This record gives sequence, C-alpha cells and structure tokens, in this order.
Amino acid sequence: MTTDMWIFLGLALVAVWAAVCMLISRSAVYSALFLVLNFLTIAVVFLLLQAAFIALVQVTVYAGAIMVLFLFVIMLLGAERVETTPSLPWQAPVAVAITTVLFGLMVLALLTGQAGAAPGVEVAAGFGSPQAVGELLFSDFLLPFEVTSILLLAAMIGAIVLTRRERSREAS
Amino acid sequence: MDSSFPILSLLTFLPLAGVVILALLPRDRTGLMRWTALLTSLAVFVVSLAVLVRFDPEVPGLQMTERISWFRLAGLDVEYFLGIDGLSILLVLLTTLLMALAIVSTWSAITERVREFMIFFLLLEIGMIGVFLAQDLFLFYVFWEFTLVPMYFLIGMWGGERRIYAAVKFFLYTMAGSILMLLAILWLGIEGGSFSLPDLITAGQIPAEIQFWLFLAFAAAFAIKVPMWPLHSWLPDAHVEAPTAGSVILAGVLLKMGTYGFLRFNIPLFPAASLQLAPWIAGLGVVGILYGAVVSYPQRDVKKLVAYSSVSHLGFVMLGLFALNAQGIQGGVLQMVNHGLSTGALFLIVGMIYERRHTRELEAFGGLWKIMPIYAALTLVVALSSMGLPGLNGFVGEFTILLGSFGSEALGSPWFAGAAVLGVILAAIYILYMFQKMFLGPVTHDENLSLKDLHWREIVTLIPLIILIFWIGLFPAPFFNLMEASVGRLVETVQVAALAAH
Amino acid sequence: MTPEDFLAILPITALTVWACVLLLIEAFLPPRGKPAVPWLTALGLLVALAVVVLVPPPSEAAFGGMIRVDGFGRFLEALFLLAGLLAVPLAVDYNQRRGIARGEYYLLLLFSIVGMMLMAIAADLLLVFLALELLSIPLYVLAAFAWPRAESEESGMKYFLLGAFASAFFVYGTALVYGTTGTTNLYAVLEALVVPDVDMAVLAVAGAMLLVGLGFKVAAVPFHMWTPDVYDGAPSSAVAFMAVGAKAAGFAVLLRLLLTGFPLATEVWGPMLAIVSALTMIWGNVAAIAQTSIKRMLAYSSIAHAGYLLMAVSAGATMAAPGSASAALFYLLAYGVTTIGAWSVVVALERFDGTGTTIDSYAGLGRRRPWIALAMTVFMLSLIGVPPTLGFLGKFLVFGATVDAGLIALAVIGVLTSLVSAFYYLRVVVTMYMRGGEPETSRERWLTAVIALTALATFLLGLLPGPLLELAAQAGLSGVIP
Amino acid sequence: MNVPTDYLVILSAILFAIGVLGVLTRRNAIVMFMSVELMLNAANLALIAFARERGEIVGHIFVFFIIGVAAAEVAVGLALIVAIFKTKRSIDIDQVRGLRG
Amino acid sequence: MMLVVTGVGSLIHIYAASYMHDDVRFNGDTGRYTRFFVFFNLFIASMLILVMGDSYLTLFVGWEGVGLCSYLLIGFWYEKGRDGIGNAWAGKKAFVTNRIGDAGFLIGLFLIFWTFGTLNFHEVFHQAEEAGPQLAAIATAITICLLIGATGKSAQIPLYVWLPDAMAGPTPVSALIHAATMVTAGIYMIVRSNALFSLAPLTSDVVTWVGAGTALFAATIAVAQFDIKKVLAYSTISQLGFMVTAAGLGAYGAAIFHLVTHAFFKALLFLGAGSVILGIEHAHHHASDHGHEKAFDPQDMRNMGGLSRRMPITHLVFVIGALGLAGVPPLAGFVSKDEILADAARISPAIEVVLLMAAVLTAFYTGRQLIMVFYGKARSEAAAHAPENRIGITGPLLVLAGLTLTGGLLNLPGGLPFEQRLTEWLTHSIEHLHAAEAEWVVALLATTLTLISLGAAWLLYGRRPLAEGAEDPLKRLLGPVFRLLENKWWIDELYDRLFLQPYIHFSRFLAQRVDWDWWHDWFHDRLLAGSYNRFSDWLAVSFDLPVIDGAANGLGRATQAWAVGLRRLQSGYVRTYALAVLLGAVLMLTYILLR
Repeated sequence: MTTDMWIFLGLALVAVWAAVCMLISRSAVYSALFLVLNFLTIAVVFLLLQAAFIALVQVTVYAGAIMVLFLFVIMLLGAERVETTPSLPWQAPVAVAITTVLFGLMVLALLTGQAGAAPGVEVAAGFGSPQAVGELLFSDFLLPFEVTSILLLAAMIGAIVLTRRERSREAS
Repeated sequence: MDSSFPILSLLTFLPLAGVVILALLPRDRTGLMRWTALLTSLAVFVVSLAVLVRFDPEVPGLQMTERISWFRLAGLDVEYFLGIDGLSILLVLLTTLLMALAIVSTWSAITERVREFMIFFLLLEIGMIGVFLAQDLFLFYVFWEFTLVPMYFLIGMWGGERRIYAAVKFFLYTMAGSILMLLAILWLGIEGGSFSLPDLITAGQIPAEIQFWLFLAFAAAFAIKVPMWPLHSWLPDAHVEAPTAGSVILAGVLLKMGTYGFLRFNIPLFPAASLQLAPWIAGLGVVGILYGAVVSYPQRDVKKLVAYSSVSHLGFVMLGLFALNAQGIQGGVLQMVNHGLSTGALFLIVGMIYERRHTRELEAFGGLWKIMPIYAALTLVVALSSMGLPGLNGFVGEFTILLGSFGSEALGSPWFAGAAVLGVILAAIYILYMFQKMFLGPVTHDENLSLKDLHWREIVTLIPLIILIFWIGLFPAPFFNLMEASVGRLVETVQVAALAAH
Repeated sequence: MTPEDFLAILPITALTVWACVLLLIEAFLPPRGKPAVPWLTALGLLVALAVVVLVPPPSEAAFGGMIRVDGFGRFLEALFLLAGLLAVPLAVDYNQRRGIARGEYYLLLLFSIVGMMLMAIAADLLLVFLALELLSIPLYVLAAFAWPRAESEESGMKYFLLGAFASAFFVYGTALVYGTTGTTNLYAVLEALVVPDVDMAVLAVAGAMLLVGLGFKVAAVPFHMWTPDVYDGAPSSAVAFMAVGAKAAGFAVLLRLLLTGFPLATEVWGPMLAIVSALTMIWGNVAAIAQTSIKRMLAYSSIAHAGYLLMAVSAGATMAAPGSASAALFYLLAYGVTTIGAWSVVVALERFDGTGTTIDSYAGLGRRRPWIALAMTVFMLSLIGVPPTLGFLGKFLVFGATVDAGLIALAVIGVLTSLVSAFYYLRVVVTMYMRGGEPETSRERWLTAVIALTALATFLLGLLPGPLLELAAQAGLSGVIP
Repeated sequence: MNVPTDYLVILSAILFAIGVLGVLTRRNAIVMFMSVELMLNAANLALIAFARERGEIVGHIFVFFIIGVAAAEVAVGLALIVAIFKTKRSIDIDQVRGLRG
Repeated sequence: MMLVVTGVGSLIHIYAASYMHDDVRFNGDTGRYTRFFVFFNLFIASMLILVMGDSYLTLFVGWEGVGLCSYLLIGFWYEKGRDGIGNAWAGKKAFVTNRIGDAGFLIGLFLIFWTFGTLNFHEVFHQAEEAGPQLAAIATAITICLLIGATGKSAQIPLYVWLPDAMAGPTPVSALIHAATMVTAGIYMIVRSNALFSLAPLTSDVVTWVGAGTALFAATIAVAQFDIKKVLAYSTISQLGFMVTAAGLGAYGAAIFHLVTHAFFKALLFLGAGSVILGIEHAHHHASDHGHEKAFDPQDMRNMGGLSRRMPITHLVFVIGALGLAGVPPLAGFVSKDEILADAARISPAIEVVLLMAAVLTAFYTGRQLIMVFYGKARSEAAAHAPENRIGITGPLLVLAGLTLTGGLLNLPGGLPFEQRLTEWLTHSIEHLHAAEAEWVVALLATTLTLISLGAAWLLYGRRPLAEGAEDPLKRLLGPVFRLLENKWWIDELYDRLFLQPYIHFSRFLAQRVDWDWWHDWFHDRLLAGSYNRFSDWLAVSFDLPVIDGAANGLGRATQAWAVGLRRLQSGYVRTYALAVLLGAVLMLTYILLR
C-alpha cells in the first residue's frame, strides 16, 4: 500500500462524503457548499494527476464562479428548503435500487476488463501545463473551441431573453 | 389513333380534368358541378369504349402497355407500367359505366357539398381504374391504397347516422389487410429484383413454402376487400351507411378489386400455393355463399340484405376462381361483372325508394307493384338476375362457375359445387322474400299510396344495366371471347405448376 | 488549420457570422425596424443553403478528421437549413399573436441550426457533444420562450433538466470511449480496436451511455417522456422546428455511430435497437390515441416516427446495408416536411392565449377553411403512410430495409402499429370534415404559404420522388464505411 | 500520484451514481441541477484519469470544454429557474406538473 | 308435344281472353289485363324453348323460364289470398320448391357435362349408346339427379306440395300451366333422356315407384277435397304419377300418349271448373249488389249443386271431361291409361295393383265432384242463379271436349284402325319403343272397377241430394281417415315443421345472434375492445379522460383504453421521467453485459 494510495483513499472518502452530504442535506445552501467541497477535493486529485491547468480551472471556474452563482441564486430566491409536502413516496427507494444496479454494472464492466495497469507511461515535466494545453487548444482543437464560444454566446442570449421582464410586458 | 398513343393513361387520369374544373367552379353552381362530373365520367366511358375497340381478344398477354421507369427505389426500378388484358378489360368497362350511372343517381340525392362529393367520386374513379390497369406491384399498391381515401370521405361525409363509425371501420379493416400485402410486395421486390408483375411471373421459381406465406399475405388484403367469410364484418356497416352512389361503387367495383387481386396476383405469382390452398379458399367461398344467403333472408333493412347477398355472390366468384380451370375462372370473371351490374342496380333501386320514403325497412313497404309498376318491373328483372335466373346474366356466371368447380382437379371433389348449388335455392328464398315484402301483398302503409313512380332520369340510370343484364344472359359469347385467351394462359401457368409439383 | 478546413464548414461559418451580425442589428434596430429581423434571418439561411448546395467541400475530412463533410452530412445540413427556412415565416405572425415577438427568437433559431449542422458533419464525439449542447441550449430557451406563461416555462424547465441529465450520460460515455480506445474520433475508433488490450466491456458501457444521450434527443422509448410535455407547453412555432431538427440531428449522429461500424454494432446494437424501436412504435402510437390535444397527439406521433427511423437504424446495424442509411435519410426528409406542415396548421389554429389546440377545436374546419383542411388531411395521410405521399415512400423504404435485413417480425410490428396510427390521425380528419363547428383561424399569408408549400411537397414529391431518392441513396452510401 | 486507473474510474462512477441519485430524489430544482454538475464532474475525473494513464493531454482538453459547457448550461438553467420561481413562487419541481397525460 | 303446347295453349288463350276480362273486372285493377297476357305468352315462349331445345342447357333455360312464369301467374292476384299475402306465398312456395328440384337437375347437368363433355342431346345419347353398360354407375347418379328435377317440376313425391297451392292462380293458368303443359315438363325430360334411364335400371325402378306412389297418394287426397280446383289439382298430380310410372316402366310411348290425352281432358276440366266459378261469381256479385254480403268461396263445391240446369253446356263438357279422367271407354283417358296399365301388367303386377287402386279412386272422386257440382239441388244463393257463360268461354270447352272424345284415336293399341300413330312419330326421337299390345283383360278389369266406383260415388252423393251445409257423407263413412285425407295427410304442416320453420329460425339465429350480435358486435366491438378495456382499467385506475368520440370501432376503443393507461404513466413528474431515462440506461447495460 503506497502512500499515494493512502492519499487517494483519503481524498476519495472526502469527495464521496461531500457528495453524499450534498445529496441528503435538506438545505440547498448546505448542498451547494458540500458540492464546492467535493469539487475542491477533485481538484486536488487533478493536481496529483499532473493536470495542473485543469485543476486550476476547476477551482476558479467551477468551484468558484459557477457554484457562487448557484449560491447567489439560492439566496436571491430564498429557496433553501422546498420539500414541504411529501410527494412520490415510492420514487426514492426505486431510484436508489436502480442506481445501485447501474453502479454495479459499471463496476462489473470495469473489473471484467483487464485491470487497468497502474499509471502507464511516465510523463514529461510540462505535462498538463497551461502552455501545453493552450497549444493543443489552438491547434488541433480550434473548432471545438470556437464552437464552445458560440455556445456560451447562445447561452448568454438565452439567459438574457429569459430574465428581461419589461420587454415581454410591452410585447404582450 | 396510332398504337403508341398512351390511351390507358388517358383513361386513368381523365377524371383529373373534371376534378380541376370542379375545383374552379363558383361555389353556388351546383347544377354545373353535377354536369361537369357527369360529362367527365361519360368521357371516361367513351375512352374505355375506344380501348375496347382497340382491344384484341386473340392476344393472351398485356396490350396497349405503357412502361416507363418511374423512379429507382432501394436499387429497384419502380415503373409506371400500365397494361390491359382479358382479365381486366371487362372490369374497367364496368367501372367506367357504373361511375357514370352512379353520378346520375346522385342528381337529387346529394345536395350537400356537391363539389366535394363529385371531386372525391372522380378521384375514386382514378384509383379504381388504376388498380385494374397497374402492372407494377408498387404502382398497384399506390392505386390500391389511394382508393381508400375518397371512399372513406364518401362514407364519412355523406353517409347515414353511424357514418363515422362505418368510415373508420372501413378504412382500418381494408388497411389492415393491405399493409401485410405491402410487406409481401417488399419481399417480392427485394428477392425478385423487380416490381413488374410480368417479369416476376416469368421469373417464377419462388420456393413453395415461401409462396405459401406470400400467398397468405396477399390474400389478407384481398380477402378482406372481397370480403370473404368470415372477414365480412365491415361490409354491412359500410354499405348501410354509405350514400347510394357510394354503395353502388363499393359493391360494384371496390369489392371486385379483391377478387381481381386474387386473379391477377395470387394465382399467377404463387401457382403452387394456389393449388395447395385452392380447396381452402374455395371452401371459404362456399361457406360464404351459404352463409351470406342464409343471413340475407331475415334482414329487415334492404341495404343490409343486399350487402349480405354480396357476400354470397362473391363466394361464387371465389369458388370459380379457385376451381383453377378455364370454366371456373371465366365464370368467375363474368360473375364479377354480373355482380357489379345486378347488385349495383339493386343499390340504385334501394336508393330510389329511400329517396322517396327515407326508410329502407322492408316492413315499411308492401304492395308497391300497384303503385309503382315500372319500378316494380325493373326491380323484378334485376332481382331475378341476381337470383341467377336463366336468360339473365346471373345464371350464366353461376352456371359456368358451378360447372367449372364441379369438375375441377384443383378442388378434387364435386362437393364444393354440390354445396354451392344449395346457394341457388337459398338465393331464390331471400330474393323472392324481399320482392314479396316490397311489391306484393296489399298496400299496408298509407304514405306509400302517394309514391311517385320512377322519374325518367332514374329509368335512364337503370336501363343500361338492364340491357346488359339481358345481353349477358342471352348472348354471353362476346364477353367470354374477350377473356378467353388471357384465362387460357393463366390456366396454363397453373397447370405447369401442377406438373412441377408432381 | 488550412483555409480548406474553413471552406469545408463555410455554410456554418457564414451562418454563425450572420447570427452575430444580426445580434448587433437586432440590438440597434429601432422598434419599427424589428419586423425586418425574421426576413434577414431567412436571408442568411437561404445563403447558407445556397452555399451547401453550390460550394462543394474541398475534402471530406477537415480539422484533422474532426469533421467529415460527406454527402450524408451535406444532405442533412440542407435538411436543417430547409427546416429553418420553413420555421421562420411560421413564427412571424404566430409570435405576434402570442405576444412573444422578440428578435432573439430568430438568433436562437440560427444558433440551434448551427449546432444541428455541426451534428450532421461531426466525426468526433467531443465535437458531437458540443454540437449537441449548441443545438439544445437554444431549444431550451425557445421552449420557455412564451414565459411568463406557466406551461411554456414548465416545458422549458423539463426539457432543460432532462436534457442536461441525458447529456451527462453522453459525456460519461464519451469519457469511457476515450479511456478504452484513446480516441474519440468515430472513424479512429475502428482502427483502435486492432490493439489487443481494448476493454470491450467498458466500451459497451460507453456505447450504452452514448445511446442514452442520443435516444433522449430522438425521443426513443424510454427516453421519450419529456416529449409530450415539452411539445405541449412550448410555442408551436418552436415545436415545429425542434420536432424536426432535434430528431434529425440525433439520428444523424446515431447513423454515423452505427453505420460507421461502431464496435459491437452488429451483434449488440442491432438487436437492442430493434427492441427499442418496437417499444417506441408501440408506445408512441398507442399513447397518441388517448390524446385530446393535437399538440400532444403530434408529440406522440413524433415519438412513433422515431420508432420507424430506429427500425431503419437497427436494420443498418444488423447488417451495415447502405440501403437502410438512405432509407432513414429519406424518411427523415419525408417526416420533416410533413411534420412542419402539420405543426404549421396547428400554428394557424392556436389562439393568442394558447387555446384552440384541442382536436375538437378543429371541428368544421373542412367547411370553414377547405384548403387548410385539405392540407391537414394530406399531412395526416402522409403520417399514416397512405400513397401517394412522401410518408408512404418513407415507410416503404424503411420497411424495405427492415425486410432486407431479415427483421420480418420488426417489420410486422411496424405495419401493425402504423395501422393503429391510422386510427388517431383519421380522427383529426373526421373532426375536420364530419363534425360541425366554427374554428377561428389566422389568415396570415406567409403561414398559409408554408402550409401550401409543405402540402404540395408532401403530395407531389410523393408522386415524383425520383431525384430525392437518388440524393438520399448517394448520401446514404457516402455515410457508410464499408 | 501512482494509483491504478480503475480505482479512479470507480470513484468517478460512485460520484456519477450519487449525481444520478440527486437528480432522481431531490425536488429542489437547484439541487437537481447541482447533481447534474456532479455527474459532469465525475466524467471529468474519469477523463483526467485516462489522460494520465495514456500520458496525453487530450483528456485535459475535453475537461476544459466540458467545464465550458457546464458554465453555459448553468447560465440558461439558473435563468430558467429564476423565471419559473417568479411565476410559481417555488422551485419545488414536483409542483411543476401542469403538463401531463 | 309442341302440338299440345301450341294447340291447347291457343285454345286456352281464347278462353282466357274473356275469362280474365271478367276476372279483372271482379278484382279491380283492370291494368293487369295486359300484364296477364305478357306473362302468359312469355310462358308459351319458354315452354316452347323447353320443348324444342336440342340440349339440356336450353331445356334448363326453358325449364326455369316456365317456373318463373308460373311464379308470376300464381301470384298474379298478389294482394289476395290468406291475409292478403297468401297468393304471393303460394307463388314463392312453387318457385322455391321447383328450385330444389332444379338444384338436383343442375348437378345432373354437371355430371353429364363432365362425363360426356357436352350437353347436346344427340351427342350425349349417342355416346351413351356407345359406352353402354359400363356407364351404369354414373348413369344412375345422373338419372337420379334428373329425377329430382322432374319431381320438382312434375309435382311428384316428395316435391308435389306446391301444385295444390298453385291453384291460387287464375283458372286459365291452372288449366294451361298446372295441368296441361308445364307440369308435364318433367315427364318430357325423363322421356327425352330415356337413353340414360335405360342405362340405369335402378333409377327406372325408383321412378316407377315414385310415380305409382304419387298416383295413389294424390288420389286419396283428392277424394276428400271440397275446393273444386283443389280436387282437380290432386287429380293432376295423380295422373302425372301415372305418366311417370309409365316412363319408369320404359313405356315412353304410353307416357307421352297419356300426357297428351291428359292435357286435353284436364284442361277441359279446369276450364269447365273455371266457367262454373265464373258463373257463381257472376251470380254472387249480382246477389251481393242486393245487399246481403257474406264470406263466400266461389270455389267451394259445398256452395254448388244443381248447376246442370243453370249451365247446360258447361255441364255437358264437364261430364265428358270427367269421364275422360275417370277412364271410361271409349274416351281418350281410357285408351291412354289402359296402355299404361297394360305395360304395368306386363312388367310388374305390384305396380299394376297400385295403379288400379289409383284408377278406382280417380273414378270415385271424379264422380263425387261431378255430382256435388252439377246435381242435387243448389246449396247456395249464387249457385241458384249462376248464368251460363259467353261463347268465348264455352267455345274452347267444346273443342277440347271433342278432342277428349277422339284423342284416343291417336294411339290405339295394336290390331285396330290407325294404330300407334303417335308411337310412329315418337320413334324418330325415342329408341327402343315397343308397340303397346292391347291387353283386353286389363282393360276389362279397369273399366269394370271404374264403373263400380262411379256407382259408389252415386250411391253416396247422388241418391239423396245433399242439403245446404250438410256434412260430407263420406265423412260419416270414414270418420277420422276422412279428416286425415281432407288435411292432405298433414304433409304441408309436416314440411312446415320439418324444413320451413327450422330454416327461418336458423337464419334468424345466424343473422341476429351469430353474425350481428356475436361476430359483429361481440367479437369485433366487444371482445377485442373488452380485453383491452380490462387491461386498461387495471392500468388507468382512478383516471378518467374525456372519452374520445364514438368514431372508434371496437379495436380503436380498446387501444384508446390502453392509451389512457399510458397517459397515467405520463404523470408530469420530471423526476419520474428521469427515472425512466435511468431505467432505460440500466436495461441497456444489462442487455449488453449479461447478454
């Protein structure tokens, strides 16, 4: 049992624990915070997997911007807790059961295949560094990059459309 | 007219001209609409006569063929392939004639939405003629399905009170059969490499057990259309609810499409299966004959009575076709025409009285002979012809059929004919019963006393039919001559298959 | 990056640029100038279409094989652009009526189309994923476009949540594909397979997850449940577009995925998709019968048609026959034309407050607006598959492919369900012609034009489908890696 | 870090499953949505793991794009939620079932 | 044969011309006068076709044609008869009964066609000659079928029941069609096909016995009838029996001969009866003009009597005819009947006995009728004042009377002047025809018996004239047997119970219960529907939708019901939809991995 292993297990535990808490905590705010925790843990894992740049993005964009946005909305709407009246009592157990099956099948598939050899090749120093990623991004992956930008633009327009009230008043 | 002139296409699509004109006519000119429709149908009839003139009865195969590639589909050539031969020409003529008469019959019957009615009617004509002329399976299927639509509207928009039920039932039942046929056509096209009927026939060589299934698939479509017992359940509804002209065409032509399908596709395409299944089909035919005859007798609604009698008559046709010998098939084809004439006429007749009394209940009539002598006389002739009285057309057909089936090797036993003969007796029973209920005995209802005898227009609609009824009855030779060659060849193909089987 | 690469995606580029330009125009246009926006959009689409048709791509593969502009892709590109062209005039009057006449509508439409076109030519799962999102996100918004009407918001919400859920599966599947084969390029996956140590089990899982994502887009059972609610709540003009576009895009990828011989296609996907398509046909057609709202009815019918398309796909997967690909393509076209037509009739009858969408409200249309009713009849018949209409040819081809692949049982289910479908489609016809009523319809001229156009196309192309069939056949061939 | 890829993938699978559960069981639209994010994140984890195993950074690129997409989704999604909240005064997804049948 | 048809036919036409004139006058609707003659000539035409046809097909055409005409003419007064429809019923009965025979005939034709490949008489018979006995089996089959046809047309057991009812037709019709010509078609047909019958000895026996049986059976019934025409009808049946017997015995000459003579005297009798009826009607109408109207049957012999004084000519000819029928020498009836008896005696005594009994009865009921009608005193107002008819009526009667007197000369037995004239004619068309030898013994026997029974009749009816409304003396004598005979052995009722009612009920059942209620409604609409409905009730508990329009047929409604169930699954819960997605994913995975 290598130290890496211990570290990994530790992180994994934290991540899963955070995820579960997100799942079960009644308050949306707590859920959000636990999710942030989960993201951060994963970011650490990224880091350990020589994915420095991505780890960075994960922390800033994901855990930072996006989740803050979430929290902001929650606060704005003051909608921490909604589960007041019970509905669909049978949904939860069924969901758990089926999800377990799903998980089981995935693991089954993973294990039936030959056990993934431990981290294969040794990688160069610059692996996963911003410039490495950047180069690839603007050479081979230019098209997807552009597409993503358009995507964000479209999303922006959509968000605006959906939230600008007065226009709709005057229109209808 | 030189021989290259596409007369069949003209024949098929001429009604379209009428449709266009109708669509353009101003909303309120109903009289003009009627005339347009009538003239169109008459023109079509004339063209069909021209076809008859050009038709050479000596040739067994297709004539005046028009064959151009329509489009390629999944690597197969779908062709626009029309042709006519002894098997179809009579039916085409029957169609064109009945259409004209039916349109005349709507003169006073249809007052609502005349334009639409006429349009649907002419569209229907296109479909029916197309069915009888198409020689390409795909094209055939297109026409076949296409006929559903106008008929569906005719029943559904101008029918009786349960018209929608009847219309939907009609559509669903007939479609239920034909989609299975669609699969069979696909199979044939893919395996046989062509949709053209003659090519497929000449190619032949479909293994017997596969023939069996394909036969059934085609039969599903046709048997429902005929309708063969026990698939007749849609017929009474459709007939009772349909407007007069609709019933005329339904009984006169649409049902023939079923029997014609057996004749044109099942027998030549799957001779082995035909031989194998002939006793079963014929058996069902016989059951239909007796069943239809028995069930007609207690009907109270005249239209229903006639509808069930159709089941009986078409049973005869099926019996004849699947005797698979010359007499049987010739009789069968002739009987199709006969049934078209006499049953068509019967529906016209029922329509006439319905227009006057707005009921079709037998109980509501009685003693009409005294009040409407002309009507009675004409009815008598028609009734007798549908009863198969010698000297009238019905007899010729039934006699030939029974003669053929009696000695048919394919059926292998005279008992089919033996049982079918009983149908002749039962026919007498229900027809005479109907006649008696309507025309004999004292006048029981006062509202009948004031009934007018037939208007000259109504007489005009019936006269041609009656002339033909007598003509076929007294001198059927010309009609047989038309089909002799083609039937002969059909029988040959079957015999070849029979030899191959042994 | 060479100029050729951009030449290959010229239509897309053009459209994108045009969209951005429009964005600015729309922003700075004075209010009375706003009505120009739809026509400018249409212009852009027209140009793009012209480019697709006229400018052949220098090479099929571009951007390092990330996209593949083959006949298959271009056929679909054209299809999407056509759908867009029809969807624009459809919306003009309707959006006014519903009080949602906003320029963004058309921008989102454009972006969505861009996404679809990318789907059509994408050859890399990553790009597929991005394109998927690019086409979906605008659609989510369009679905909710009629806010603050509750039903519209609800439909947007449902579409969004489930869409995101499904695409998460898709992403995970992509990840697994990458993990096992080291590439996400559809055409490279095959080569990767020659390497001995590919974990087929994981690859299978990956495939299944991809199918979840795509199945959701094409509304295949059991991933279809969003469809009725979304179509019901969303503005009809938008539905007309998404019912055709999203489905076609989904099938574009599905076909590429399976017909390019994705691993295990023959022995696994074929049979499985056969089951799925059977379920889809049955469920869609049967459920449609009980609907009283025409929008929901058409929604279920679109599910059912996904089933028929899946028939072709599974046939293709069972024995990679080009016939099935072209059959599917032709069916998509037929379905597209007919569906847009049908929805445009719905648009014509829907009132400002969103009512007038029950089937009963069509009573008496046959008298009131005979031509509209006639057109609707044509659409219904085409959806049933009655000759001589496009729908019939489509079914004929698809059944043909299925029979060819030897899946007779599936074909039988197909024909029987289409019989069932006759029942509810006919009910619309019955209501229009055989019941009395006073439906109120808009007489907007562009809308009528769309209806007339689609109706004519459905009928005439059904009569003379020759060239179209050729196109579809070639496209189908080019899509397949033998 | 030197860990068999399978472990990492299994971890990601666990997270994925939890995300799924979140979507299925929570009624708060926002939380459901967060669960979706969790699922995406699980995918990211798997990608990074594979990238590490193969020693190529293509996987990283994927993750980058996925995060971008997530951002886009969030923008639209939250907008939708806000809109719906304005009309319904609630983001309990089970209340949002005016459309059915 | 032709001579008979045309000759008798034209006579009857003359008669009918005036008879119908009055008839329509009494029954109103004079428009039918023309219609009558249309049908009548149509009949003559088809009868000629029947006789002159040179193939079975043409024969059959005529055969059916006459059937049709008889149908139309029987039902001529279609609004008369028992509760207004009786005559029409009678016509239908006649036609349908004939049809039953025809069915047999048809099968016979098919057999002939498929055996000989043709239906032409000469060819068929020629081939039959060639083939000879090895055809026996098939020949038997054929002839049996033909026999069935004959029994229908010629009113033999078991299909004779239509003929008495056929008397509903106007009297000339009864005379021409149901006595002289049409009913003999059967005999004609048998004689025609003698070549075939001679190949099938078995059938010949059957024919003989059918004939003989009918002869006797009908005679017994005739004894106890009161309707003047009914009596004649049954006597016709009985006489036809004689002919058939003859044909069966191979005495074709005799058969035809009797046919001819019978045509004469039976036509005569019918027309006589007609003129009586007419007279009575005249008187009755005259009387009823003076008020007192009561239910009155101008054909019931109990209302007659003593007419000999009122209607001398009619009386005269009727007596001639009656004696002819009874077979009193030297009238035609005697000669021909004697010929048959002679053949019978030579071939099978048993038959002869039966025939003799029949002959005796014949004589008896003839006498009875004669007396009841013409002698004694008038038993009704009308009978008392019945006038004699015009020459148009009586003329033909006289001619026929003459023929009846002399007709015997046509074919006197061997050893007498102009012997065997008819036979010579026939030999052209009929082979193995033997000349009848005079059998003096038989003749003597027959004659004596006849006279005796005539005497018996006189004893019973003539000696003490019957009073008005007095019951028949024979009834006193025979008691229940008489009622049995009067009701014709209840054969009609038997047939009614045995065939008619069952058929009606069966068809009703089939049409209403089976075809409509069960097949149409239950199976198509309910079963296909119901099975689904139950399923969907289970699916769609507590879930009601506006049920879609009734445009649905059963299947449709059923599927709708199912669809309703599916709608229930479409609950609107996003989470459930998501669950479905997940479920799909899991199922796919399971399929793939555990495949």
